Amino acid sequence: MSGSTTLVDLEKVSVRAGAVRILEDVSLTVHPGDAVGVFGANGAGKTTLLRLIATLQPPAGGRCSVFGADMYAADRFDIRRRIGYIGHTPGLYPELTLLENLAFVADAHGLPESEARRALELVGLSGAADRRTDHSSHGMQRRTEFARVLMTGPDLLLLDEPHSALDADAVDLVDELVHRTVERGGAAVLVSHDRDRVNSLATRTHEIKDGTLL
Amino acid sequence: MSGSTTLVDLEKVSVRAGAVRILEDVSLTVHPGDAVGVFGANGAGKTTLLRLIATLQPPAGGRCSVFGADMYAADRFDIRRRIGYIGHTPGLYPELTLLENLAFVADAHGLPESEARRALELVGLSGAADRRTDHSSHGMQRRTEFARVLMTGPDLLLLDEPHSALDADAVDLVDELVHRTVERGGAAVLVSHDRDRVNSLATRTHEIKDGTLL
Amino acid sequence: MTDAGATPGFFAQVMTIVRRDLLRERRSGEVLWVTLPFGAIALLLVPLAIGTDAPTLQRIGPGMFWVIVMLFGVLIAIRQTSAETQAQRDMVALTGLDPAAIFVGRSTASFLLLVVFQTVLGAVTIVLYNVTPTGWAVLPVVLLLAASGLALLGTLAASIVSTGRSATALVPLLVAPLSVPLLLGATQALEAIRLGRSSLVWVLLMATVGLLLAVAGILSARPLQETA
Amino acid sequence: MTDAGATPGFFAQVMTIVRRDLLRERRSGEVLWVTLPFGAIALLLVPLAIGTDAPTLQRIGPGMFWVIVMLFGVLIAIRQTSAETQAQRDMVALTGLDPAAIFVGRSTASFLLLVVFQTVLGAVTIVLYNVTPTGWAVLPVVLLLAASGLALLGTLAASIVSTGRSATALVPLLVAPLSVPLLLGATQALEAIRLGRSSLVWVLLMATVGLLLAVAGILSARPLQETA
Amino acid sequence: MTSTQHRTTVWPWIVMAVAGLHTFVASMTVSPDVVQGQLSRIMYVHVPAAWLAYLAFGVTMFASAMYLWKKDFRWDRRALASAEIGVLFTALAIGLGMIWAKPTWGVWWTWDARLTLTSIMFFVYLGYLALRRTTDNLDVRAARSAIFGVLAVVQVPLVHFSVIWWRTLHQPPTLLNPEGPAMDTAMVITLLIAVASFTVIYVAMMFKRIELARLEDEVLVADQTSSGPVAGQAVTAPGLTKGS
Ligand code: HEM
Ligand SMILES: Nc1ncnc2c1ncn2[C@@H]1O[C@H](COP(=O)(O)OP(=O)(O)OP(=O)(O)O)[C@@H](O)[C@H]1O
Ligand SMILES: Nc1ncnc2c1ncn2[C@@H]1O[C@H](COP(=O)(O)OP(=O)(O)OP(=O)(O)O)[C@@H](O)[C@H]1O
Ligand SMILES: [Mg+2]
Ligand SMILES: [Mg+2]
Repeated sequence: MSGSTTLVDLEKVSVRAGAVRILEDVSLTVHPGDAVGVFGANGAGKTTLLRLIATLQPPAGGRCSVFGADMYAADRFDIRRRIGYIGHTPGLYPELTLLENLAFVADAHGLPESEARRALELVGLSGAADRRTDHSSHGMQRRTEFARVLMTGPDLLLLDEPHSALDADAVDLVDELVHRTVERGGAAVLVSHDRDRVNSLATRTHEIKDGTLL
Repeated sequence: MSGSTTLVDLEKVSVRAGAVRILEDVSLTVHPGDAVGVFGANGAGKTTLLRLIATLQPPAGGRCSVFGADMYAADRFDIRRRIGYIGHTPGLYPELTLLENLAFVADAHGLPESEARRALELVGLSGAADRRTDHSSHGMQRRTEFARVLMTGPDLLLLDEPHSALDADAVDLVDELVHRTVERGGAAVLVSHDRDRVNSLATRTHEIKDGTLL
Repeated sequence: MTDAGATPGFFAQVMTIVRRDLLRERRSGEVLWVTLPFGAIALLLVPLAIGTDAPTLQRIGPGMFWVIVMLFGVLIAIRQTSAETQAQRDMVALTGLDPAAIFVGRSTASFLLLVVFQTVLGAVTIVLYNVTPTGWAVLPVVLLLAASGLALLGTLAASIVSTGRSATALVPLLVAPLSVPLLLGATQALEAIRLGRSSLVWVLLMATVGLLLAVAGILSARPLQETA
Repeated sequence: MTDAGATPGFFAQVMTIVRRDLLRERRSGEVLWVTLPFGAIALLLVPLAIGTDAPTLQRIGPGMFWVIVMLFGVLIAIRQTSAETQAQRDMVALTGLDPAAIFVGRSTASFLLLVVFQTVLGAVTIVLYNVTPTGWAVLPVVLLLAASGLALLGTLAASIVSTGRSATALVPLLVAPLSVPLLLGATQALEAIRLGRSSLVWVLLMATVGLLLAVAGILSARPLQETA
Repeated sequence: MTSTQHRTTVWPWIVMAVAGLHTFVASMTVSPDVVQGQLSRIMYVHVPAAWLAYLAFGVTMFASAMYLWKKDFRWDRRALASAEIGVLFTALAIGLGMIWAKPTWGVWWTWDARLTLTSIMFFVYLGYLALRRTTDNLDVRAARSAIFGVLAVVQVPLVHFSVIWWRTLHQPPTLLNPEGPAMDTAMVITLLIAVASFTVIYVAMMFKRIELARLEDEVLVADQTSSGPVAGQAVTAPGLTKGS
């Protein structure tokens, strides 16, 4: 881990689409060991907040830094390697197999293919490693995303409705992933509509309402 | 409602992808007033079962009928109008607004555009009716799908993980939809990983395991 | 809510699809802003590549026009299918629209877009290649027949392909042989006019091909959907 | 699992992208089974459309070849971007690959595909148009320069417009002007050889354009990603 | 909007009027060309318009490069202003060329490398302007258009040398000929006067356009910092009771 003591530091950040305000004056600090839950109604801006932290959504104003570096000034690709983000929809190539999708990410991280296989095993997909992604069920694709994040071992975990689409066995993956990350001195931000599950996981929770974080 | 007393009648139906057996010897009868819950692990074949009933997935063998008509011999487009299916991913056109997407379906069902507006109001999206679909959040798109099904008032409801992506206010939509349909003499099949929610809704439940329905 | 509305008639269903396609085009501007400029640029590049000898250009001008119209016309006609997701296909299927109405609606929308495409490219050809259009009576007929033939062909190809997933490969192989009679009909009809001969047989050829495609499309629409 | 592996060097990152693109192409077969046949069909249609007069065909053959290579080459080079989903873009961004390496990798993969494309279409041209290729020493150089220029151009244009969905519309407008020098260089170099003159200046023109595009692409990769 | 009162500058309008008049007087007083007669007077607008378009696009390239280097929005606005004026001048050159072509070549338009490439140049910079419209995000807009603004400039040498590379109808270089100007001295001087006046007009227009661009950017920023609607408020709890 880096020497800095804050992993995420947002200060009065706003996100807009033209005149429409999506997020307004959002401030959030995440320290190592934190597991932050974020709740909010549909369309409140939860996904936007996660993508902002993941350096995927440029802010309209305010100061934001991840791992102590200004995330929109620095060479982002260095800090991006340390972020583990799982969005609403799986970002996999449908024509490749599950293993090939993971192997690409492993390759980009300088990891051998064996790591990709091992990660698939961890999420219970060894048997389907060579199945094309578009021949795999929704839950299998979600599991593959978890395998990707397990494989790269990020310091900052950003999970968007992580429990959805996972079966009873697989929901434990979420806890597993969060615990691992937090134990190694990382942190997690979890967005969810499932308050019970997240409350039991999170060290603190926030609510998004009217574009601001409460 | 049609005079027939079974809405869905599957008899030893199997579904395959090449040599891979996805479903095997599945039999299922759904009567008016039934709300059937279906559980199963990731990749078990739940979505495949729903798409089979929705006449979207051709069977490899067995007999299947919906509304008393063989669903793969007859002119399916007549029975399809009476089916309300919500899949994993929203089937909306991203470049159209939410209202335009609904208006297309209304048009196809011979309903006026005002019905589309009213349906959007029912799911709490009046304020976002003119927002482009790709500028709407995941949950807003899911809600729009519920609006579509509310609008067309189907006799057979097929819901694939209906609770996911909906916020605390909107999950009631699922109950509402199921109750409405069942009250008018229709039926519902619900696939979910959320056993508690479905158990409270369903009149009976099944489990899919190793390609067969238990 | 209300009980389902009355099932719309065939024509109303066709119009539903036409409206949808034109609205989507208006929002995405794909034909207008991508295919059309690309086609025009193609016409511009040809003289740069093959040299600038005016008589040659005049000679090949109409031919180039037709080649570009055929190639890009197919792209226009198959545009919807290639980008469609499974979820969108499911949604359309469950609207219960008659597959034949969908076929006719899609073809009609493509036809309208192709007419715009042809008109603009035609103007570009006339200016760039110094072609003097002849046969003012027959020319519009030929253009409309070409547009409708291409629209039908593209829609048919797309609907055959959309059933089997990996079969996109088939589109060119399917379209090429079938577009040859259209191309021949169009070029030969205009050539005949230029030489003062009767173009009737060529116009009839195009009309026949169009008719065959329409019949094939309408008759195959349901069976194709059955296997979807 | 393990702590993250060591960050791969620039070249390793480039190879990661090249492998991914070629694997995706192998699985989807888009270039091989759709673009290539379409290009070949275009070459086939031209003689049908403009009439089969051997000297004319021979005269316009090389030019047609270049036009088709340019048009379809652009389609090949932008193929990845147009179909990419937001989720896939996010995933690639978070791999932390250097945007410049991504640019080089994509261009390289497109270059390899374009070389195949050119080779096949070249053979078709020779057969169909009865063209005798001359300048065996320079020809491969010209072909390789054209392929690399087009690959760079398409990749760059795609990355300039990539974020906005409706902006794909602009790709042809961005690509057309910059492809003119390539087209000019390619045709004029071969013309010079045919006339027994030196083609050096044209080859140099192409090389310069390619170099400029490479520099522009590499330098702009990060700023473009920063603002994504 | 900001509270400061914006005083619009007036002098560019005056300069434009004077320079325009200057061109007109000069081109009308010179004796007509021996071959082309009175028609040759079109040249004193056609040619400066074309050259100033070159200059404008050159400035766009320079300003774009400067933006990429300094990340200063003033350079972005300069690039935009120059490109827009360049498009205007290109249109002028094409329009006058067409008017000139009808009596001399007998057609409004014909296939000719310079004509084709000039119109491609026109569309390319229209594309530049269109590219700027694809986003409201100032940084994104500036970065993208700057990269394109640098690359698009290859059009200029292409148009200029097209008459040499493709030997076609259009006049080969007469004034900028490597072997010295092949033109009557009086005509050369008149042409230079016209070019000078056009340059003055260009500079004046630049001032006006940059001023306008600054205001536009301020409006955009104001719009993006004003309290517009909150996205999430469009979504409410489902109104189920109102249904059935
Ligand atoms: C419609 C079409 C025309 C267009 C688009 C056009 C475009 C241009 C352009 C871009 C230039 C600047 C070239 C350079 O110096 O690099 C130019 C220069 C010139 N044009 Fe045209 N032109 C057109 C028609 C004509 C006609 C009909 C004539 C006269 C018969 C003409 C005569 C000239 C002359 C004399 C120059 C100056 C050449 C020199 O000194 O370099 N143009 N034109
Ligand atoms: N073409 C194919 N080849 C091989 N297997 C396939 C093919 N198509 C589907 N399958 C398999 O069929 C199975 C059933 O998929 P389905 O989407 O119905 O699962 P599911 O029960 O809905 O799972 P989930 O809970 O993840 O949504 C999956 O294991 C999938 O990999
Ligand atoms: N271009 C845009 N124009 C207008 N509104 C937009 C635009 N882009 C996004 N929005 C709005 O921003 C809001 C935030 O979206 P976001 O996806 O972050 O919501 P969310 O909290 O994740 O919701 P969900 O629970 O449904 O996933 C939504 O209301 C969306 O409609
Ligand atoms: Mg969300
Ligand atoms: Mg499923």
